[in-house]
Amino acid sequence: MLTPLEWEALSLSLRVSGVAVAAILLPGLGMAYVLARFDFPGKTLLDGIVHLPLVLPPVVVGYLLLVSLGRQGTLGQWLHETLGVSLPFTWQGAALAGAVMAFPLLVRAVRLSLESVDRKLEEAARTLGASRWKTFLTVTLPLILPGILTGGVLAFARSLSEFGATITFASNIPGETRTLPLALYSLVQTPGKEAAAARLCVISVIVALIALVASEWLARRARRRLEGRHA
Amino acid sequence: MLTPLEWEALSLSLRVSGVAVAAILLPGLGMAYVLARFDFPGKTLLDGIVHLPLVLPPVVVGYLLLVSLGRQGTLGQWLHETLGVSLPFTWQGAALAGAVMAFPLLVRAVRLSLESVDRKLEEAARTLGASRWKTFLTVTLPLILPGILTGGVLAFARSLSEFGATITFASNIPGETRTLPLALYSLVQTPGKEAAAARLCVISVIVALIALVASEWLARRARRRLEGRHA
Amino acid sequence: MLEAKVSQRLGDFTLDTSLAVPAEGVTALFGRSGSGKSSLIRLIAGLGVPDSGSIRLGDTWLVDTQRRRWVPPHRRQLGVVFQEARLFPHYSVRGNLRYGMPRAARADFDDLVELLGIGHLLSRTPGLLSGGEARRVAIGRALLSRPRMLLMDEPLTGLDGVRKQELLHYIRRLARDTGVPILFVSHDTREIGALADRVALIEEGRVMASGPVDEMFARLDLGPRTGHFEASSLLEARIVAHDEALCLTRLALPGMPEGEMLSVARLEGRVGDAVRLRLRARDVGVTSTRTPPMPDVDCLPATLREIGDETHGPFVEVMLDVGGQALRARLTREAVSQMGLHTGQALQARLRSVTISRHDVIVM
Amino acid sequence: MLEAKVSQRLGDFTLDTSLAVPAEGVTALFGRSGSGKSSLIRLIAGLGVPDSGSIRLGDTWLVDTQRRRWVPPHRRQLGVVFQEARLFPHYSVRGNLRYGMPRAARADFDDLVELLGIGHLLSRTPGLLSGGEARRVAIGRALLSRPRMLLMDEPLTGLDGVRKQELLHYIRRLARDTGVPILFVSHDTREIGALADRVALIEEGRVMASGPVDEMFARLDLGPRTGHFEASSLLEARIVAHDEALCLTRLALPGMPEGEMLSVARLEGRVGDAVRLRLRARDVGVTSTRTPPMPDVDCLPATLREIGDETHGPFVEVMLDVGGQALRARLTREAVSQMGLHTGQALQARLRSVTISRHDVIVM
Amino acid sequence: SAQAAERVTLFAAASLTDAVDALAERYMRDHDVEVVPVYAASSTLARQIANGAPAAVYLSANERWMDWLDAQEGITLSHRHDVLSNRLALIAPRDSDLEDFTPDETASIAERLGEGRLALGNPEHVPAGIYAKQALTSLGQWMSLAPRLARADNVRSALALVERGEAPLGVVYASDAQASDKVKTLGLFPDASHEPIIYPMALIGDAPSDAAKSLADWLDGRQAAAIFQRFGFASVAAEDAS
Ligand SMILES: Nc1ncnc2c1ncn2[C@@H]1O[C@H](COP(=O)(O)OP(=O)(O)OP(=O)(O)O)[C@@H](O)[C@H]1O
Ligand SMILES: Nc1ncnc2c1ncn2[C@@H]1O[C@H](COP(=O)(O)OP(=O)(O)OP(=O)(O)O)[C@@H](O)[C@H]1O
Ligand SMILES: [Mg+2]
Ligand SMILES: [Mg+2]
Repeated sequence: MLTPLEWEALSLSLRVSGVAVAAILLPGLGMAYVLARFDFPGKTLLDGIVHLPLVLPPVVVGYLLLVSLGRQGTLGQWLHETLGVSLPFTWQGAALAGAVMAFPLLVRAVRLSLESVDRKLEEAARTLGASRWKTFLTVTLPLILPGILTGGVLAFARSLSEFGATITFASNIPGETRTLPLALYSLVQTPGKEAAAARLCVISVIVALIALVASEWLARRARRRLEGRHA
Repeated sequence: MLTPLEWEALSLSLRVSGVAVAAILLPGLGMAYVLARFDFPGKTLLDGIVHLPLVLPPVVVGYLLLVSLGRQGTLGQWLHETLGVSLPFTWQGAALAGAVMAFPLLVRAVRLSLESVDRKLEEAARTLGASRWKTFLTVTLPLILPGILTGGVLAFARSLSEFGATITFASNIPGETRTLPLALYSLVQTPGKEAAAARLCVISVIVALIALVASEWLARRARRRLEGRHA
Repeated sequence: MLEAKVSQRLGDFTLDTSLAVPAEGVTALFGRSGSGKSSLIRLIAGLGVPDSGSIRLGDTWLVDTQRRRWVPPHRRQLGVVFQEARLFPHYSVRGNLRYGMPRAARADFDDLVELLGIGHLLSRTPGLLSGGEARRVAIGRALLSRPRMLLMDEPLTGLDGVRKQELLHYIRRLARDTGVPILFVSHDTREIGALADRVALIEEGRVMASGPVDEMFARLDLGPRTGHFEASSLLEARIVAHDEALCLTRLALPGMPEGEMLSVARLEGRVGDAVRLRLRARDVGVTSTRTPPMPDVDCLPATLREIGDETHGPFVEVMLDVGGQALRARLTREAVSQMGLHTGQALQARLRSVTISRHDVIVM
Repeated sequence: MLEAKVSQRLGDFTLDTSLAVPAEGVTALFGRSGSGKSSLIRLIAGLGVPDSGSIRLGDTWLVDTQRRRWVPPHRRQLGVVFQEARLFPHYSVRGNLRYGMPRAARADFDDLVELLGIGHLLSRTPGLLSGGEARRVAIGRALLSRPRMLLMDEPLTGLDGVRKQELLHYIRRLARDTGVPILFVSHDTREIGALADRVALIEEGRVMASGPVDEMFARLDLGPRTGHFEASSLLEARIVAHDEALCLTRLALPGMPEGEMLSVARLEGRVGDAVRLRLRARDVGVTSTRTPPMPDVDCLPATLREIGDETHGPFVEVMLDVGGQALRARLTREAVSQMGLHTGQALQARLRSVTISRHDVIVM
Repeated sequence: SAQAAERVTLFAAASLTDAVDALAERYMRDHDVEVVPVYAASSTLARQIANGAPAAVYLSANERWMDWLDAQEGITLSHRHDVLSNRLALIAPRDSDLEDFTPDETASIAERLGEGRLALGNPEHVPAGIYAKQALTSLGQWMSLAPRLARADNVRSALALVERGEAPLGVVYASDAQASDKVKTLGLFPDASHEPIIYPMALIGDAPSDAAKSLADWLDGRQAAAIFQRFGFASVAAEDAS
């Protein structure tokens, strides 16, 4: 059904987006927790930095990534020299671009959920002998599951559709960084390839829909447990 | 401080993003309400359509807009003939592109908030003589304010940074559709214009930060009222 | 007059009952935890739709599943005090109180606020109210919405004794003066005794029995349900004299010979006022003859109507007739057999004034 | 032994008090709505930090603002039953009960579940429990966490009479058998009478008075607050016989002549066991002579030790000496003057078995 | 023997996509080499190469970015030379009523534009746009057209605007015009009206691989020229040779 090229782009996209979402899940949770629960000087700044990728055109974000993590960037040099890691022009780099672009969406959704968690339940857990950490894992986390799912789906969709930052930072290398949107771009650049482009469009949409339906299903399950008349 | 070009791009961006967010606020609320509160056949499909702009690369979204709302598109023809409205190449078109891209973010945040609203409070309002509509306005709406603010900020930031769909659908017309990201993109693509690009970057970031801080402040005020030990 | 005949499945639980609440006075809905009280209140309030059945309030059909009628909750004009406070967190206490308040109720605002003792909380946000404070605001909010009928789900829990008494008093007066019928859920036989005219006993989703509160309390078969130890009777009486020096009020019971009186702690009412008296069965004894007068024991001539289960337990409950009213007494089984009690026997009911608390007497 | 000496500002409200809870038994925290009971419990549980002061539990300093010590709540091993149920909505009832349950408490699980009557709810989600059901689960959850001390904020509201009695009984047994001290908030003097050994009276953020429950109830100066009505005395006695046929247990009081006995409903203990009896002052009368025996009235020879305030109110409390133990009786002022009572007088204390509930007797 | 094959990564301007795809396919048929074409805007590619992208050959759509790359520290270019040339075409939707004409000083584009806009690459940075601006300026039409442009972020987008009928006219490369069957070319701009449209190529790195060198050589050859021609380009090398 799928041509080898489509298949390559699809599997790469899934890998890239999956890794991107997986990689930001924990930091995103942590960041949301910090922003939702603590007050400290510089919080607004931190909040601003988190939102940065959302505010700038993706190409600019990609450019900033390239400048800082590329061979000429200090961070990139350091990474290359100490860890032997080079991110630009690799699928890991594409995942990074997707992760950076998706991060604020994840953080925002989780934070919104966190802010509506009933702190009284956390207090109850503490008096039952649960440490802060256990309370987070056993009470807070299950309660914000809908937020995590929403954030996760937004992040996945965003990173699945990520184009500007990816092509700028990770380039458009077949089999390595040519994800669905980049393949789509190449087709759109070629007159007469509209049908092939439309196919890729449909593939993207189907993948995203599957992720969406799965997350809805999970969220519904989580919510059904929480619903009811009494807290 | 700002060059006339920067000023033009900034004020246009503010107008475009402001209009975009204002335009989707009510439909976004309505859509979130429908998705959060009702179950009906085709709900998943509707949900998918709402997420579409998030899933597709912006350029594709812009192209689809062009195809449907352009001069040859059926919808575009109809608009042009009956209302005399032509969206491509106008700032309204840019606002539409921003609105379309921002819509899923707004809907998602509002929906997440709606799903954590305590239905028992709505019930209490109903028994106090409030119609469904009054209940929504006086109870539900204030309770989801944090979600609306979060969604609004995400939508504003997203539409402030919108590039691909805008340039494809509305083109890059100075004073009409050349928003900050478009101006920024041109500079980034020109050798030696890095400094000017950096200035625009900073302007974008500052605008977004101001919106962010304002929304945080409002959300904090709203939340402070809601916080406490007893429901 | 509210008439509900509804059935609804809720998970494993089935509510399937009929309930009639008269158009006047206070009806208590009494039943064990999980018996379906709140679920029934929800149906009446319109917060759920019965699987089948109908609810009628006066001439209005609130629900009728057969005729597919359903009046939405906001048009039912029922004031509901929920089991939890359910205050709006985004309004101040004042805002909560005013939420459903029609213009006509404005005049009551200040009085009610004072009665509830929430004047100093008006501009506070409900989030940080204490449990009892929140409950008082919730009661105030429902009362100020000027409902056609009040549904109160354990409204007085969490209130301290003094405030509870004041509120009991207020709610009674409200029911009497404004004619708003009240359906209220309570576990507390004392509360019911003090407030209710009628009791409906609900068990496993069905109203098992209902009737005037004194009859219901008197029914020995309901004993274990109505709270054995606190089992009591309600008697009508009249103030015949105040003894200011001794701080006592003398009450006469209808149908009693002249001079037969009960003494209770000084009441507020005037001579001639009717009062309602709650007498705990365990505080009422019997002797077969009028024993030599004892200084703080009042005797009332009585006829033995009925003897409760004589075969089990240490105590036996007997039902006496004092001038036509039912009075419940509790004796040891030992005493019953020693005295050779039998129905129809003429007895003396004995009662000590000190066992009647101020809260057991309501001046009507 | 818990000792708290804390102050904390909460908006307009200031909590500034000291409270001592003995290492054994049940202490009731009694006070009007908004007096700071829940706030104090929060501080003890570690859910807030006092502005200044210290809290010590046994040898452990839970808080000491001067020495900057603060033990986080989960290390305090205090079981808290909150005023609201606070069940975890994402766990089943079983999951809630097990949440804080150590391995050692597993054996208690089934018994407690049965006692609470929540066996059929175990796999339910808490969201749809009835008010009373939720509360019972919350109580079970706290009890199963095997705390060093229990803090219960109005735990029994919303429970019906029967269940409430059972739970009162259980909590008392728990306090006695396991030695876990209990601090519990209640508005209900009956509940306190049945359960508490000591009472602390809190008013506007300060503990005004505290002491043994009978003393506190008897203190006339606290009358309006404690509900004078429940004043009672505690007596030591011994089981001398069981009457299986009549379902009675006969008790003898030390220092009483042979044959003087009190009858109470059949107890669990064996002949010879010591028991503690709570006798409400209002249930004890006196006569000057041993009147002809009445079938269900027990008489005890007594000496009048002290007569309370004779100048106010309808009732007078008198203190009797029964074989060396103090017994409170309440009479009308009328009776006191008619009988010409004076201290040192030999009297008969009179008491009806039916007024002693099962919960008033504890087999030691 | 694909896995044994040497890889040559060819960074090519996005506007060359179809042509280079065809070239690579052809080249791989005859050579035991795997050509990996990477397409993006010339500017993006240049920046990436400067930052260490694994490019062996860079085929740019304009000279400015090649110059820029040459000036970067740590980047060595070799074998730099011009490979292709192109022309600017004035296009209209295929069903347009406009007659063919050669855009020059006399033939006013603005008149033929009517109410619509002229689609072209953004003259600030898109090479095709830059050439178009030069051409229009030298023909004395720029001033009247400047407010009526629809600037796209690349040539293909400009092409799409004309294809969709959004713009009645557009200026794109002749190669683009030829590739699309939804537009017709009204006329080509005179060669003299703008700088020559040149696609320079260079090998990247201090020690370019033999495979890269031979690919570069092949691109200059006749076989490649034929293919380029098919896509509307003119091969500079082939012209020189002839
Ligand atoms: N964080 C706070 N900010 C402002 N006021 C507070 C805060 N916490 C408690 N209060 C007030 O302090 C008083 C004591 O509250 P608390 O909850 O301790 O009362 P309580 O004795 O438990 O009353 P109740 O029996 O009604 O539950 C109340 O008037 C309450 O409104
Ligand atoms: N939606 C539901 N799904 C399943 N079970 C339900 C639902 N609603 C109520 N129940 C069950 O029905 C029974 C009756 O509930 P209800 O709240 O009416 O009890 P109640 O009489 O008010 O008790 P309480 O005095 O404890 O408040 C309870 O056992 C409850 O768990
Ligand atoms: Mg209930
Ligand atoms: Mg409290």
